Amino acid sequence: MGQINKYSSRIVATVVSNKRVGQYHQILLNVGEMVNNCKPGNFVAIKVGGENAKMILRRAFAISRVSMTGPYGGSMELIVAPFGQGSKWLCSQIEGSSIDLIAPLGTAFGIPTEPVRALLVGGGYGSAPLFGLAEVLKNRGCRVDMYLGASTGGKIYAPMEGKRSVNVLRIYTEDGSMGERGRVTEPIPGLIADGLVDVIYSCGPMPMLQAISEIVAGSDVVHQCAVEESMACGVGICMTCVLPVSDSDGHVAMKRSCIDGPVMDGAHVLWDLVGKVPEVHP
Amino acid sequence: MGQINKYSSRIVATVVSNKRVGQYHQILLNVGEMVNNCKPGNFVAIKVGGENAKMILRRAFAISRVSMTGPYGGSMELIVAPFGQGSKWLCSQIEGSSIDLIAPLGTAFGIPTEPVRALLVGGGYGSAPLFGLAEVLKNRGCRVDMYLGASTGGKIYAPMEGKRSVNVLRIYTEDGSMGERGRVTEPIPGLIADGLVDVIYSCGPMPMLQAISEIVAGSDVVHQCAVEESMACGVGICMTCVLPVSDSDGHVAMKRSCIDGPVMDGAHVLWDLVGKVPEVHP
Amino acid sequence: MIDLSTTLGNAWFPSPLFTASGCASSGKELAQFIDLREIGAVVTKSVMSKARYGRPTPRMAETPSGMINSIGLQGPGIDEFLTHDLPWLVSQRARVIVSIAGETVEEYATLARKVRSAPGISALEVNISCPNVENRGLVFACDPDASRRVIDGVRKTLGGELPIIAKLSPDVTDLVSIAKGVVDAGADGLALINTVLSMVINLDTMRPHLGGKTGGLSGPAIRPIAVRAIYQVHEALPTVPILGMGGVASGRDALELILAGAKGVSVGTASFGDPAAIISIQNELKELLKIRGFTSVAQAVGFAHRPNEIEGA
Amino acid sequence: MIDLSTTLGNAWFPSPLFTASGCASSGKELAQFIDLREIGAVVTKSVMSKARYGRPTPRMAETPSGMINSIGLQGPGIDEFLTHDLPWLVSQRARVIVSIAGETVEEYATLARKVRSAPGISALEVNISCPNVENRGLVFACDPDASRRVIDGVRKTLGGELPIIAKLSPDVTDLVSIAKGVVDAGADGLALINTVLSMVINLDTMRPHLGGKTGGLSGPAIRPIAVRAIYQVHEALPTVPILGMGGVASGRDALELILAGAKGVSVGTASFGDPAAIISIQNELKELLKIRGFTSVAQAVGFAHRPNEIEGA
Ligand SMILES: Cc1cc2nc3c(=O)[nH]c(=O)nc-3n(C[C@H](O)[C@H](O)[C@H](O)COP(=O)(O)OP(=O)(O)OC[C@H]3O[C@@H](n4cnc5c(N)ncnc54)[C@H](O)[C@@H]3O)c2cc1C
Ligand SMILES: Cc1cc2nc3c(=O)[nH]c(=O)nc-3n(C[C@H](O)[C@H](O)[C@H](O)COP(=O)(O)OP(=O)(O)OC[C@H]3O[C@@H](n4cnc5c(N)ncnc54)[C@H](O)[C@@H]3O)c2cc1C
Ligand SMILES: Cc1cc2nc3c(=O)[nH]c(=O)nc-3n(C[C@H](O)[C@H](O)[C@H](O)COP(=O)(O)O)c2cc1C
Ligand SMILES: Cc1cc2nc3c(=O)[nH]c(=O)nc-3n(C[C@H](O)[C@H](O)[C@H](O)COP(=O)(O)O)c2cc1C
Ligand code: FES
Ligand code: FES
Repeated sequence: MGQINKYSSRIVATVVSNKRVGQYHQILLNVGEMVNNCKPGNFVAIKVGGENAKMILRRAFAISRVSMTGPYGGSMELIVAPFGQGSKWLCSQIEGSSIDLIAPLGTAFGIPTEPVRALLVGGGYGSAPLFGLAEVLKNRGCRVDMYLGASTGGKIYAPMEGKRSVNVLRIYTEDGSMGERGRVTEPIPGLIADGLVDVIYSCGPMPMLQAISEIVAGSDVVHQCAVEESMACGVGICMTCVLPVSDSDGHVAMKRSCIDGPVMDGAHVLWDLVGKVPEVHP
Repeated sequence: MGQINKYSSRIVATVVSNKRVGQYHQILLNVGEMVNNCKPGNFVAIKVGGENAKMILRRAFAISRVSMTGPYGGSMELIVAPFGQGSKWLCSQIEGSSIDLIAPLGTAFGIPTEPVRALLVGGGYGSAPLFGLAEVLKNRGCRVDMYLGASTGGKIYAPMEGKRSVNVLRIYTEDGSMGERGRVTEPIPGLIADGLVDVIYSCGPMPMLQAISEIVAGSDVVHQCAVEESMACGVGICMTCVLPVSDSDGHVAMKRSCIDGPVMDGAHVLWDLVGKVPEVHP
Repeated sequence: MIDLSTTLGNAWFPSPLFTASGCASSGKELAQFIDLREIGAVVTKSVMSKARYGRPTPRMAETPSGMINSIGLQGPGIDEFLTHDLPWLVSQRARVIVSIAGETVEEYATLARKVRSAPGISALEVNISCPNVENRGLVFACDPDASRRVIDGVRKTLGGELPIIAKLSPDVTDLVSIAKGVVDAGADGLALINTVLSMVINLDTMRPHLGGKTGGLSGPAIRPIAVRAIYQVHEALPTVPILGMGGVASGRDALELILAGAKGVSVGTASFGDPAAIISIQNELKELLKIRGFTSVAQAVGFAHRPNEIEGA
Repeated sequence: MIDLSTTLGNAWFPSPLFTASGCASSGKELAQFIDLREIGAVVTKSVMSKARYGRPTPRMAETPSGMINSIGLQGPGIDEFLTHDLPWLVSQRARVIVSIAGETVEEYATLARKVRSAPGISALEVNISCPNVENRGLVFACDPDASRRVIDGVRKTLGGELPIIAKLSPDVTDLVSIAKGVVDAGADGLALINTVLSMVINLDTMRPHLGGKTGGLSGPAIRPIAVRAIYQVHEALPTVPILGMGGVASGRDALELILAGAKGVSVGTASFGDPAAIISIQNELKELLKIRGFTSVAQAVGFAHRPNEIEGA
């Protein structure tokens, strides 16, 4: 029918496996045919809490990877931080549990038509969708570097098998407990100055995305970031998830991060206005 | 401390087994020492729906039987009809699940000091506490007859092992699908007229309890009934579960069926005023 | 066969289930999940004269069996709405109830004038739960006099064709008198209830969680308030059609509102949990009506007000 | 060490956690589950001049994350209460806030006179969410003038010792003006909020489920309404102590009400789900205050109103 949510559908998936990886849970779901429509950057909206739950809203999770083959048919991987009541419930679901989900939702990372030098920057569980993306980019002949950051080592998500598609993987932790001590954004200005990067793909906390946008500003580097705003519906009907975004002629609009995002052009997001209302007229 | 709820405590019990019996679930809980304080007629208040539940009130269930010995230590049996969301949740709890409960609550059936001829009348799952009661009465040398009724055979709860303590067990169903066709109350006037019964113990739907009270009225037969009013707290603090009861000098009080019941003297309950407010002054 | 059709004033709908204003955006977003022709009507997000950014984020917080929101009527403005959103809905052959909102009595009248000439609209919902800039920001729906003046202005501008449904706020001492006032002023029906003014404090920042500080509570948590409001108003004004809403998430809930007196039921927050909720609710409602021996929705409207049959007679 | 003590007017309490009126009966029933001396105070069920049967059953229905009740102030009457219930609480060394309710301004004053001479009371809660028989059954708390007159009468009869806490209903258009009115009339503090007027229809009988038809909604469902009410009133009257309540079921919830402006927090419906809830809530609150670097409850009261520190400064 319409274009919005074009390939989305609601299904009941089965938990194939649920493993703890550092401070996260790696959850594999059997979703069947749906995987054919999932692209890196898309997300899934999951009903949490079971039948009698007092939680009424779905929770959004980035689709970390999908696989069409494998012993279970089409499967989808999520990386979930047990944070509040919804994510804790999801992390407690054992093999064989049924999960009500809607996917794929939202925009996907844009894939360049020519081989480029891509830098993938992930913060915390934000690295999840970057491994699937790395694979696609690698197949297009891109050079793929990945920099991951977190406050501490347990919050770095970097699975062994994911590293295959990456040329260089560097890890930064604020407490120095894994990789180098410092913020993942610190080396980026140098890379840009040295002309070593054409496109940055980022996913992680909003301040990280903003910092990258500021670093990139004025350069030729394209910055595609996956934003994370609080979402009530995930399908574009509630208007809770908006961000101020400017279009080419400088007009500012409050865009829904669930359907006009989560992947957005970092240069268009008005980061200083996030959580505020533009003073100009709409 | 006080006398009210004297032996009650809150514990987390484990489901030892959960079997379907006709239209009911027979649920065995490991409750430890608590069984020493449980008497026939007492009930248990169970938290339903799990951690994130939108249900905020406990559900009351008659304690069907307790056992101090057995492979699990102290255990308590419940007979649960999967009716609405709370009872369905309880019936779906598998072996090993944890159940948050408060017990024992409420009054117990009065046990005569001398051997009497007792008639136990149960409607639907109301038969549950009668088997434990039958055992106690039998041990006191009473003659114990049990009449069970329900709309249909699947709603009769009458376990094999329970029959051991009973002299005569008769079953009545309205559709004639089990035992005799008719209502369980129909034979009672005859028994009373023939002088075959000293005490009636009853548990079941309120109209059944009322009918028995009316049959007994004017005779010497004592009628102890376990009432079932909608309860919010089960411990006497909310005043939702009240029934109009008259004391010896005819004074009417709205008594709480959770602490002044569930077992009450049928002759004192003003059945016609249930669901109404007495016109006399309190 | 259950006849699900219903009317609100002179507007006819094949089903009593409607989207709720602000909970279906402009309709397009839902079309992937449901066939818009299958439901009673799409009630559009309240539209104002001019485009608006709305309130700052965060705009929502989940609460026990509910949520609070402060969207602040973000929208494209009436002209854009009439040139783009409405024609799309009409092209889909969806029935449409347009919801309007204003900051002055004058703005409502202007909106009504623009809507009057637009084709394909079944009814006009007038959301008066907005701050009145001419009266210290006091919400119109909380002020009997301002409520009446808004509806009066809309009625006069609109002429006599399109039914006007006045959407009221439950945050008032005397809902019935507000309802009577707007009906006297020309409303053909009432929409009950809008969200309940609420707040959540964020325990990390220790400040109000929403950018707009307060927000409106919706979802199953408020259903008992909605049922009471509908029951009270239907009792006082039995001939005025009510579009009921507030926490409807199942056929059972829809039936509860209908028994209380609603001729139509809007599904809002439940669509956030399941974009096809309205269709399941419609199917469940049909089943529940059948089990109870009703052959039409109309028979069930306000049933809870009828005296019980004499027992044992 | 966290200093949990708090004050309401000139009354001091070792903890900010109180039972809620009508949710702890006369206190005896809870004593098996909690040590009554460990909590701030027992707030007794609202007592009237004469014994009352209350409303017909059913008196309650569970709702999503809440319940509705219509008990109708069943109770023994003030004389019986003062001779039996109160002395028992005093003998247990529990602190006691006595809640009174009346049908006329005169009845409230009579109750105040009787309470005045009773020993062992920390404060008087005046529940004005009762129908005023002298004014078409309009609830006192919904009528600014009647609210003021009740408190004025109580204040004059009681003299100046015992703090008066006026308990308000959220079912009003302008809560702040009601609050100001009762404070002007002599209330030393405010209790916010009483239950929200609601209804549930029984889908089997298809009639209102409660014997009293409407009932009051309580429990977590209404917490966002309570937080808003407390925040609004504290903002308007920052020096007036508030006893907050409405849906508190955890330490997190208690802290939310405190940050909004409550100096004390009553636990009502949560005690039905767990008779020892108030003790767990007290322990959790202590922990949450500690994690946030507070050394006393007093520091947290109304914190949500303070301006954010300038970022990055
Ligand atoms: C597009 C998108 C992708 C996401 N991907 C992931 C992922 O891959 N892995 C993962 O662990 N989490 C992810 N999140 C966050 C996730 O949706 C939940 O917000 C988070 O798990 C907390 O929910 P909760 O129920 O545990 O917490 P609660 O505190 O119970 O949440 C209450 C409400 O607040 C919202 N909320 C709380 N924290 C956040 C946040 N940081 N961002 C947005 N909303 C929030 C919740 O969605 C929920 O509606 C993503 C969010 C978005 C919007
Ligand atoms: C003293 C006592 C003993 C009981 N013993 C048993 C027993 O042994 N086995 C059994 O299956 N059930 C028993 N019940 C009924 C049980 O407590 C539940 O009410 C019933 O299981 C329905 O709850 P629900 O959550 O499934 O239904 P829901 O419809 O979700 O219940 C909603 C609310 O209504 C109340 N309610 C609904 N039906 C009844 C009813 N018939 N009586 C009282 N309250 C009701 C519930 O307690 C609950 O608060 C007993 C009730 C009482 C008061
Ligand atoms: C996110 C959101 C936005 C809303 N926007 C509007 C609106 O623009 N106009 C309006 O009249 N009501 C609006 N409402 C109120 C709903 O239409 C409805 O009255 C209310 O949410 C109760 O129904 P529910 O519990 O089914 O959501 C909004 C509600 C929500 C949750
Ligand atoms: C069963 C019940 C009885 C109540 N009785 C009274 C009462 O007698 N007097 C009163 O002021 N409030 C009464 N209330 C209101 C509570 O004191 C409290 O204000 C309200 O329930 C909100 O708090 P909660 O959500 O923690 O229950 C009663 C509430 C319930 C649930
Ligand atoms: S989450 Fe509802 S519009 Fe984006
Ligand atoms: S159930 Fe609360 S007093 Fe009996």
